[in-house]
Amino acid sequence: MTTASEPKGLARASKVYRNRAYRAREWKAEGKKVMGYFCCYPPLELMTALDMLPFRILGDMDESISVGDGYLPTVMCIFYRSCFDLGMKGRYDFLDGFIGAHACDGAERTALIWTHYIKSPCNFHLDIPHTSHVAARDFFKEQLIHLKETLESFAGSTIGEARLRDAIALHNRQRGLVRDLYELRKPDPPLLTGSEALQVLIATMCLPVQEGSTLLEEVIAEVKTRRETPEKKIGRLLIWGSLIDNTALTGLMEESGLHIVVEDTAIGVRPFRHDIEQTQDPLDGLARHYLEEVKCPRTFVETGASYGEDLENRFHYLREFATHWKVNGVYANIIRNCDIHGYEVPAVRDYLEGLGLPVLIIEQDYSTAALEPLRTRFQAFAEAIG
Amino acid sequence: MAYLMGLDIGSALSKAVVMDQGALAAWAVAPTEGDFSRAARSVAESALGKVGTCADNLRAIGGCGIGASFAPCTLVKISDISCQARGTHFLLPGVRTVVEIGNQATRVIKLTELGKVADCLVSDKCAAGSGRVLKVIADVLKVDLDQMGLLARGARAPVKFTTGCAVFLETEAISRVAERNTKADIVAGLHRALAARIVALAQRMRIQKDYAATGGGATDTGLVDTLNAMLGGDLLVPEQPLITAAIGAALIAGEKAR
Amino acid sequence: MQSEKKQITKKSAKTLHTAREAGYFGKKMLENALKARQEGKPIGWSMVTWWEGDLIAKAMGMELVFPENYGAFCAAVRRAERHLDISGAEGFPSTLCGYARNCIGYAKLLADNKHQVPEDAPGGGLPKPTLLIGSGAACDARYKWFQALGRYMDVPVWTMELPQTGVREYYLDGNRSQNLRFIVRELHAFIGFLEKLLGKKMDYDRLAEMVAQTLKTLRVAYEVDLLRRAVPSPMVSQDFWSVMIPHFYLPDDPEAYAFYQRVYEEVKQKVDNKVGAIPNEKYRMMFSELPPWHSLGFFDDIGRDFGIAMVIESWNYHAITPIPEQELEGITDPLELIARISYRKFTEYNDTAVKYDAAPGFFNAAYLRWAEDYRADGLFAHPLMSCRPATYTLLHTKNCLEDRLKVPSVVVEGDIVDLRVFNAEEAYSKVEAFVETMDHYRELREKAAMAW
Amino acid sequence: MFFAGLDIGSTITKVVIRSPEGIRAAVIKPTAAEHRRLAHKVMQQALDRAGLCFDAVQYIVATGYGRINVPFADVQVTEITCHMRGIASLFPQVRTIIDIGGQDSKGIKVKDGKLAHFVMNDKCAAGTGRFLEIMARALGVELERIGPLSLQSRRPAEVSSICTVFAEQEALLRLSEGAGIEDILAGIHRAAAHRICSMVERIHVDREVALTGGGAKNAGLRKAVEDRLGFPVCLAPEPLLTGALGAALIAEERSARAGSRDMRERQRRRRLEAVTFFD
Repeated sequence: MTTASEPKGLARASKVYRNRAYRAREWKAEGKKVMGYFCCYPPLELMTALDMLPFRILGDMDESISVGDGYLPTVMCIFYRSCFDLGMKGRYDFLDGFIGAHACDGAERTALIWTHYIKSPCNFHLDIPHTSHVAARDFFKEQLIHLKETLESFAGSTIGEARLRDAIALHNRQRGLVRDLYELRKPDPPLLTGSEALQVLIATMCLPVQEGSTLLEEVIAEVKTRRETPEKKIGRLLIWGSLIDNTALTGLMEESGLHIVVEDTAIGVRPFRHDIEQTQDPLDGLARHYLEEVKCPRTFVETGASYGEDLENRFHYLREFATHWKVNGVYANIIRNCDIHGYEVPAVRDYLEGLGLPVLIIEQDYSTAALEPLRTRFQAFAEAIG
Repeated sequence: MAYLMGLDIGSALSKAVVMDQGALAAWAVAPTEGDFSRAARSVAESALGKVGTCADNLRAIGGCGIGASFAPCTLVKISDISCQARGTHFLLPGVRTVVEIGNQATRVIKLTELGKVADCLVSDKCAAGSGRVLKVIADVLKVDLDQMGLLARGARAPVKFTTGCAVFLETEAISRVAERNTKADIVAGLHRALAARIVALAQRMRIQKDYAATGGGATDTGLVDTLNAMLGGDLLVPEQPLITAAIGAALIAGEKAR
Repeated sequence: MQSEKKQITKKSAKTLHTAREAGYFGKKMLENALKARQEGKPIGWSMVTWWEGDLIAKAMGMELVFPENYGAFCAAVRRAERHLDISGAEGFPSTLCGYARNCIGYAKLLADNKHQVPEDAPGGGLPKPTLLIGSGAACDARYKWFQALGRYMDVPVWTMELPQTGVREYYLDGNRSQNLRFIVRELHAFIGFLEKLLGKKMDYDRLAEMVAQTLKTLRVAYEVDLLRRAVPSPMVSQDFWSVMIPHFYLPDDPEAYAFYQRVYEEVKQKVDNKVGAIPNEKYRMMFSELPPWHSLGFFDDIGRDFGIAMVIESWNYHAITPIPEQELEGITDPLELIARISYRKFTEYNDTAVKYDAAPGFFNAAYLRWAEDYRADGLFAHPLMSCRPATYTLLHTKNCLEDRLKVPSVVVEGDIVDLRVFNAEEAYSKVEAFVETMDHYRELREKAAMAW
Repeated sequence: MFFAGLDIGSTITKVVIRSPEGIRAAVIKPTAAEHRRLAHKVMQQALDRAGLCFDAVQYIVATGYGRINVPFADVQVTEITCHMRGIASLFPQVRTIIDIGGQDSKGIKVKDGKLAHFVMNDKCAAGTGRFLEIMARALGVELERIGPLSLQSRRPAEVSSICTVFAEQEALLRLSEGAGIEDILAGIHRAAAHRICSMVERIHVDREVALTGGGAKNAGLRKAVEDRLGFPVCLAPEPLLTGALGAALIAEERSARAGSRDMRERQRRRRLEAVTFFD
């Protein structure tokens, strides 16, 4: 448990951010289980309900990919290549279980290959349908039941309905706190920087849910009361696209005169935007939330009668973000070889430019060594906004 | 008396060897300078000259390298990869992985205990990661390739290069000089950048020890040391790292002629 | 950079007479589509759905064209470049699927031409569709790309669902039947969607006939695969890549069935008389996954020069291994049958994956089974710059073959539309060296007392 | 009132000093490694040429990849914005700018005098001035001559390699195969133009198009680009200066925005001296 010496608020967030595994290792030392998972689709509630620590598997933009190249081809998503590379290098050796997910091709194939070379006592591969048809949701629920049973047999105990409801409540509370955190980014200048927010969000993905929520409360209190607030900048960015898990990239944008006020990414609002509805059978709520409310272009949205209608169906929520967070520019972040977002680029650009928002599109190589050349692009974008 | 000859006519260097009863009798290396045919003739003649014989006494000629087919003689064209493998095996039988750092590309070849090719990868998309970048920087710093290793030993804070492109490396090196970085730090930085790329290529195969470095890049002791460190030791370099492919060409041509 | 312009054969001279006739089916598909256009029949652009969607759409009177196939075609006739440039200009990343970028570029031209097929369109072009049938199976591009076409045509997209659970999960209690139920429910939804779109009812008897015909065609196609296990190999990949078209795209077409019976006869003949596809078969290689369409002659060259026979290839193009009788017992509903056929495609090698501890079952395990069945000496792995799904698992397959069966792989990069990536000279010298590698691993297999 | 723009490019440094009436002086100097530290010297030359003392300059904008190396500049602005402004002032009708610099090439879209979209290549030398420099050196032709020479070609030679180093080898090979130097050069210019245009096309090439940067001075490259686009391009009287000009124009605006006390403060602190690198 967190000791007295343990820093609080932003300081703790940054400590966890910098050493993501340390709390998980402590947890493991306490004799409890740590479950690694891909993307935002495996329901954390199922793990929390069994007193397991769900641990988000991420890559490392500072670490050049080496060992992993013997197993995954270089043409595939660099983020998942990096995740796998770290796995092969033993950086995730503390995991008791691995939960892969068919979030996208990259996640799916990496997960299937991961379990072959990186052995964990407990493995599950979560298939996720591509539509949100009724049959798809039922199928997804069935998959969740298989996951639940796999976890239960590994834990040697079962998830009673009450425990599951409690877990859902705990995670909903955390989702609410994250939304509160985002509220603090609405003023101009925002009360906390994009890099600070990123550290907090990643920290919550490496901590047990209650500790994560405590951290969020600390941060919110701290930020509301701290004297020195971030300086005013020209740009108020919405980031859309592939995830960003390193402050070197957000820092570069901020140095270039751009505030980051909201992120529609798999580390940004996507996992936190909606609470899970407490349904008769809790699994219905889980299934609906993870299949339909976690918005990622990986899930097909039924086509509208016209292109305009289609765009509205797919991206209307971006308009809300833009207005509520007073966005004046959008950075479309594409990690090279991220097909899911790559195919979306022209459409999302059409939609956002239709709202009068300038869009900067960059395909980047998920490597801090390759960031410097992007500086001029961000600066020019800031100049274009200002 | 029947000699074997091997020719390796590369984009930067041409090499010729003469083998006598399975032993290396003579060898010659000369810059290609864009004229494959002329370069092939001159290295062939000087190698023959050294053993004091002429082309008529050759039982077979094996050729490899991008310019081999321009050679003014009839030869058995053999794949560069097989030649590199066989030649290295001839000089260093214990080697299981050859890293050939050539002017155009870097090759990683896994060998069987008989010196046959077990697996192979080539960096062929662009010159980044090829030996070429060494020459580029050597020219900028006005030092000889074979002095680079010595130079790098004096490095205190090796420069971090932000580009892999062989061309931009040159400009970056130039501005590093202007920024008062020492030649030593620049060269050491280059060695690291290049070695990292080569190791990354090698990592795409599950390579086995012993390792060997050949080709022009292997004449740079600084690069070799850095590579050796990154590979965790056991990196050997043949006494004549430039002529391994030519030796292989001669040996294989001999077998085929039998 | 290459100095010598080594003479590399571009087009493959196929070894089967029947293979030379197969082109007819490709033409037939395009012509039918254009005819349908004139007759005002509904046209569908369809992804390969491994028979999940095609039969149903056709039974509803829809004519189908396959943009993936069109991509390969445009590349082969060197007409893809323009389409790729347009797709880039439209803002689609150049790292996306080459087939997709070709189709997107073409769709833009079609839209600019008021949805009339442009005069100069390669191969007569693809007429504007009534419906786009995407698929979630195997790769994301195959529904994202059709969704992206919304910029150029107001045409509805239907995304076929095909579960893709892991090998371990496949064997979990009840999962298999749940997957099948899901597929069947989706097929019902698809039919409902089509009936609304086309304003007509599904003729289930017709559908049932088409499914029956499909099962027959796939069966012969599979039996041809069985014959190919013979040594020397009676036919090679160069043949397969032509004869596959009918079973892959038109299995419900009686002509396709008749064609395969002829293929079977011809191959059987050669097996009975021990006639090899290539005169001096010394090495037997497998190929994964999508071939360099524009230079298939390369495989003739290495056959001639090194005695390499390409004995089996491209898992995704093959007919399914027959569904065990007991699984079909008492099943008459054509949708139940379709579900089993398509699901079979993605699960048929799960048992192999278990046997060799070599998941995933799709794109991977098949090659381990084949290595044994076809006595393969090596795998020709063909990573593609712009087709990730056919590339993701290649290194893994390479490792599995090496570790489990002592079968080596040669890796030669290429692409499905950018013809310049596949460097025939480089490939040739890699294969030349690989011959040594195959010898070496043969010795290893002998030492390990393996069957071949 | 005078305003200055310094454009420290990878290979060439340019300075423009202007007053509201127009350009007062301009200097173009190679950015030798040393000179990157010596922006103040080039600035001094420009001042001498303009017959001005340093304090007479109200506001200074630095741009180009060496913009950080101008300690006496009031502000740094990217070359993307500066080129845009420079061209917009010369050719209001231009919608697309293709800038071919020594180290990188860019495509810039202008919309109502503002920066709309841009793309740039700075990862790989293909399609940059460096590419042509190296080819010229390899073929032993002065850089100034390769353009005109290439225009004499009847059968442009095939140069397929993208990598500059490989293309160099390929060019030499064509030479040894007996291809004419003008044909090889034509092939090289065509390859460069293809590379540049296919990048710029990603942001849609709308007319009018202006060509700037060192590459714009090369008649052969200009022709190759126009062939690829299918229409003629606008060319500034001195394509090298558009960035510095834009910077000077921005300097004028910024000084108008800044309060006069603030301006005096700036000028007081300003020193015309070399950059010192700290490590």
